[in-house]
Amino acid sequence: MSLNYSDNEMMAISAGRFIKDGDIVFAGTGVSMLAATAAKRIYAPKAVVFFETGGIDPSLDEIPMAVSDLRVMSGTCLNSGLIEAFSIVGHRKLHTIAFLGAAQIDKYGNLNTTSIGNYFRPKTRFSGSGGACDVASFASGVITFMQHEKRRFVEKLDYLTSVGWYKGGDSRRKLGLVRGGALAVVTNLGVMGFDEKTKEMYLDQYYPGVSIKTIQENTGFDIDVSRAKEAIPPTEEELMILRNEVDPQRLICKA
Amino acid sequence: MSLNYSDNEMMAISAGRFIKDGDIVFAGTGVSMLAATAAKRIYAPKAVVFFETGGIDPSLDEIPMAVSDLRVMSGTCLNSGLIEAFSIVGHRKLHTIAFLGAAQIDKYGNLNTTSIGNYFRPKTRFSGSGGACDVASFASGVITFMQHEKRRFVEKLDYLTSVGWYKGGDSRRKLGLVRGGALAVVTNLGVMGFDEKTKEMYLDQYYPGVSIKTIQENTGFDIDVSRAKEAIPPTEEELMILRNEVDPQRLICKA
Amino acid sequence: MAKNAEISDKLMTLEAAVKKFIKNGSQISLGGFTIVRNPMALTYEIIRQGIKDLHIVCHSHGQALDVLIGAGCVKRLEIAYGGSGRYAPTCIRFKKAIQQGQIEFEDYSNYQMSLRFLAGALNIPFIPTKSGLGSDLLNYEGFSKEVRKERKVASKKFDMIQNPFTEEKDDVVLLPALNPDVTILHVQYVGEDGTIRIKGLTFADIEQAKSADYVIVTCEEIVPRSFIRLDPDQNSLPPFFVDAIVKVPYGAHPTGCYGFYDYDPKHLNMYRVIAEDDEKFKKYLDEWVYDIKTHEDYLNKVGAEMLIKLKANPILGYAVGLDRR
Amino acid sequence: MAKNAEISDKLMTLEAAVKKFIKNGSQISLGGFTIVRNPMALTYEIIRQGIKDLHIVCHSHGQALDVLIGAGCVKRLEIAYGGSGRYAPTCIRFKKAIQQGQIEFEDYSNYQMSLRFLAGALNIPFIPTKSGLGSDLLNYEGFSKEVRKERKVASKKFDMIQNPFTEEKDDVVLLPALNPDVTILHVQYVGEDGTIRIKGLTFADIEQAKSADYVIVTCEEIVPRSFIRLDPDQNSLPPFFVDAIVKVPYGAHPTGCYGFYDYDPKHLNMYRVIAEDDEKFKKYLDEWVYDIKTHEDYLNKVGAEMLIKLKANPILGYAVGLDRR
Repeated sequence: MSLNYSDNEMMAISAGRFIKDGDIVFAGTGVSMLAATAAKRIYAPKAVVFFETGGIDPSLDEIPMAVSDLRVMSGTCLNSGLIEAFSIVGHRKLHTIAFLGAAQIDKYGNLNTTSIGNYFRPKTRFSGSGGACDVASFASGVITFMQHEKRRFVEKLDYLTSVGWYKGGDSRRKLGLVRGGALAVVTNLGVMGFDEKTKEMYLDQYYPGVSIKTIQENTGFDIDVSRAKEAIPPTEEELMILRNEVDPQRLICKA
Repeated sequence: MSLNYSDNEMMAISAGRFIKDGDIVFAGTGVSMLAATAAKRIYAPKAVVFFETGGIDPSLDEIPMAVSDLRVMSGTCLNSGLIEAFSIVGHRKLHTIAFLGAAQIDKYGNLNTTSIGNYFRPKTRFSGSGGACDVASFASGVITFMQHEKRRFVEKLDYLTSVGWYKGGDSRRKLGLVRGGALAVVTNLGVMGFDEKTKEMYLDQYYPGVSIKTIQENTGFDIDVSRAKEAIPPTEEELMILRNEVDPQRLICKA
Repeated sequence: MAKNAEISDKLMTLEAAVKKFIKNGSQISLGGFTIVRNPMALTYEIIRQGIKDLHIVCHSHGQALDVLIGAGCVKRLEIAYGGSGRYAPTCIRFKKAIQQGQIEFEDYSNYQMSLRFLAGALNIPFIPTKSGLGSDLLNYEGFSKEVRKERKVASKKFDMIQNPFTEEKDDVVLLPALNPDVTILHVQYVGEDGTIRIKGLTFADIEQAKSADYVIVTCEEIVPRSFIRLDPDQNSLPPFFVDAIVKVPYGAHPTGCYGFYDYDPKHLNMYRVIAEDDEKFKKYLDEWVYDIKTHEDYLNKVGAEMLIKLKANPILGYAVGLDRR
Repeated sequence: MAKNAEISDKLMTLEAAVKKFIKNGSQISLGGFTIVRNPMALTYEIIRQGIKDLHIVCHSHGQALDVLIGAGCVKRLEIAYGGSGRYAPTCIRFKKAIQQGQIEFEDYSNYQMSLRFLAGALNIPFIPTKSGLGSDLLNYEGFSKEVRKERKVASKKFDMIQNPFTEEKDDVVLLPALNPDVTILHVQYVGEDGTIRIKGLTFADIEQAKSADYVIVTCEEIVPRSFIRLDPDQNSLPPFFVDAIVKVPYGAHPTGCYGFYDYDPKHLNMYRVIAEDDEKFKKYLDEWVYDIKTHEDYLNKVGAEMLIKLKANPILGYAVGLDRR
């Protein structure tokens, strides 16, 4: 049987599968919020979803449209603030996984959410770091959501907002960032991992119906595809939970 | 008509008279708590009494026996914590007056609440700084309560816990403490001020029935008495409020 | 004591509060976050009074910031994030202003900005962090040397030192404290004694308020002293940090206010489209800001039907089932 | 979900909690302040288990600290204030131990210690302050060079640097972060979901909990999830910072617990006298610690009459009219 599902649904499910019970999951807006909530409802009931604004473990009966959404303050175990939230992300006692989005990514998983072109007079200005730089500095691992396009998977970022594996190898640790780094990149075409030693991006999973060649063509740098396997599509149950429980208003699932 | 009153009552009244409307008053235990509460009830109804533990403007229907007393948490405008409290003491926007006590004081109003004798193996160990050092660093002015004895008013402190005018003149400012300093010393014999220029202690008021000579004999350094005047004793109304409203259980007044 | 007697010297109109505390060139910190508890009524009044050359310092801001930039009130900006969640992942007028070189800007992260407010609140000149090591946040200074000499601007974006408590290499970033001229907040409750109570997330509002020279607060309700002092564990700020209080129900619209009303999806969607077009944006300002005489006019313009739709469920804190597309 | 299922792995006895998390030589931070919310039941259990060589880090502590020192559990101490308010302006066993050279000690101030916990909680290696400039707190290091090499001891008491954001002379003190092995707290409420709610003043409990490797919490009540999640603005710590939970009603006696019971003036006065005499103190420990088999025994020893006298007025939070002489 073949099921219909949207890109966002496949991405949310792919990312959600990385979450383990007990993980503290940092969620942003959009598909990242979908993935975090899905992870808790499907794979890791003991995971805790929280937001940089200070909302910890909200009931999320409706999906928030911003990290400051009133829905992020409802049924939580604690309503705090930004400083509290970021000190949680970096807490050595906690295993924190962060979901981020970005405009550009390089092969070491470094992210740009600031601007394209000259920094001082950019061609396109984006929102800026928000909490992304902080989370990339402190979390135990970062999973990034990307539209898989050549102009987004680039050899060199126009601006490095959030550090992934920096220049590869142990360069991140040498900066003084004692843990964390890019765990995976989840796109509309597949899932990328990072080599344990070189910290270079490789193709881990391609979605059903997507060819490896398509992924290579949409990546702006050479990417190792030797370890690629086909991704497991969402199950009926996963989709049902996603649509009926996580995003009953279909605000993000539909895209 | 002559009224009977205790040393603590005279001290509380003398100190309370320094408080102006709008002042934020930092209170400790004992006579300092009595003075702070009296100030608010008698002289400066718009003054705010608060405690280093984080209790701000409690109703103080009963007098607290410690700065952590449950009575410090009741009817407040805010129950916070230590960091909040000390950031209030030093807030540039606020005029904060602190009441402190000490075991030793020198002529520049520096205080010792740590120990007598060798620091590492003291003859007598006291409680330590608590918040005194912080408050002496940050408040707009400090009023210190002392038993007036030669061994307490000393040429050189055994340990300088809390900075007053440091070495006199502008030495306090040069340390990097941008405001504050010793405002007055209130003892069981009288009230001392500090010379505007040299910052040396002088006798400002002697209590009715106390001779200037007695004060000189009980002070371990030469003290300027040229500006001394007799203190105004507590009025009947002041005593009534102190006894009936501030300390109805007579826990501190009696001493 | 007569009702509100304790705060009679602080209670004032929007007009008076802005006139008294906000000048051309003031450094202003905005309360709230993206689409929640933005001090919109105050923002509109700042625009109406034609205040210019503001230096805005904020973490993640959406609606209030974007309207201020669009109305030409902002000269200088220190910011972590300019966006309105799903309604405008990047704020439109903010984006345009930077792309067209119309404002001086300096990028920080959310934690960095929050810590800078904390340092200001604690009255310390800087605060350490490890956030941003290796990032371009620490490679590019947005402000020029000339700007760095102006009042309320830090002498440098950050400093980096070796941790003096270890002999191993350990770089630590020092961030300069922020002490804005004025912090403007919209909150749920102010007590008759002047105590502030924010419900739901506080973001960095408390640090922002304590770091500022002056604080203007608009609120949904002024509540009895007996109420606000019954459970002081819940309160957010003591009275003495607040300099002006204005009661403005729905004062955060079109952003939300936990326990009172949701953000207005229709307005935010409309704004995103309009903000793209200079002419349409000008008309929007006329319609929603300049031509509004009183806050009652504003509420009538939003309309009773929408206000009721936005009304929050008092227990859950948001408008259940609101159409948010 | 079955009652307490969410915290079943954290719920344990006093005995198990101490056994699991506290070792000889552990660095322990004590919750509460002088005579309020001291984790006394945990303190007694530490003594009963014969734990030695503790390194205590605290701001202002009274009863729990003094009993631990008196029982010979403490080797090393970083402290701002050792006292029990009017009941013992300087704690007796603390005073004796220092005068007799029995413990290694290092003096800080309350703000300094609180900031050190905050730095630990924020995961930064140090935090700046101006407190203490010119004082002997910055002239005397209490710990020897040898002690400075041991685990959990800062490499130096403090550092002093020039503020890098100004060219004028501006000395700033840097205080080293604290990250104790274990923080022990007594609180009013723990939710069935593990959420912690402290009522009244929080002192530095929250920073202390977040700075520690492990946190043991004793509480007056375990309350339904539905209750603790209804108004999360009031909560103090999320579940994931807490490693062990023990329900111990009156677990802070003879210190007070806001909303539940007052401090016990009779006991505190009795203690001050007894603590002066080594023999009497030994007998006190036998009677109130070693010979106590269960917490119920302890409560019976305090006596129903006293427990009722100490009971707090639920609105005012303390025992109105209690004889506190």
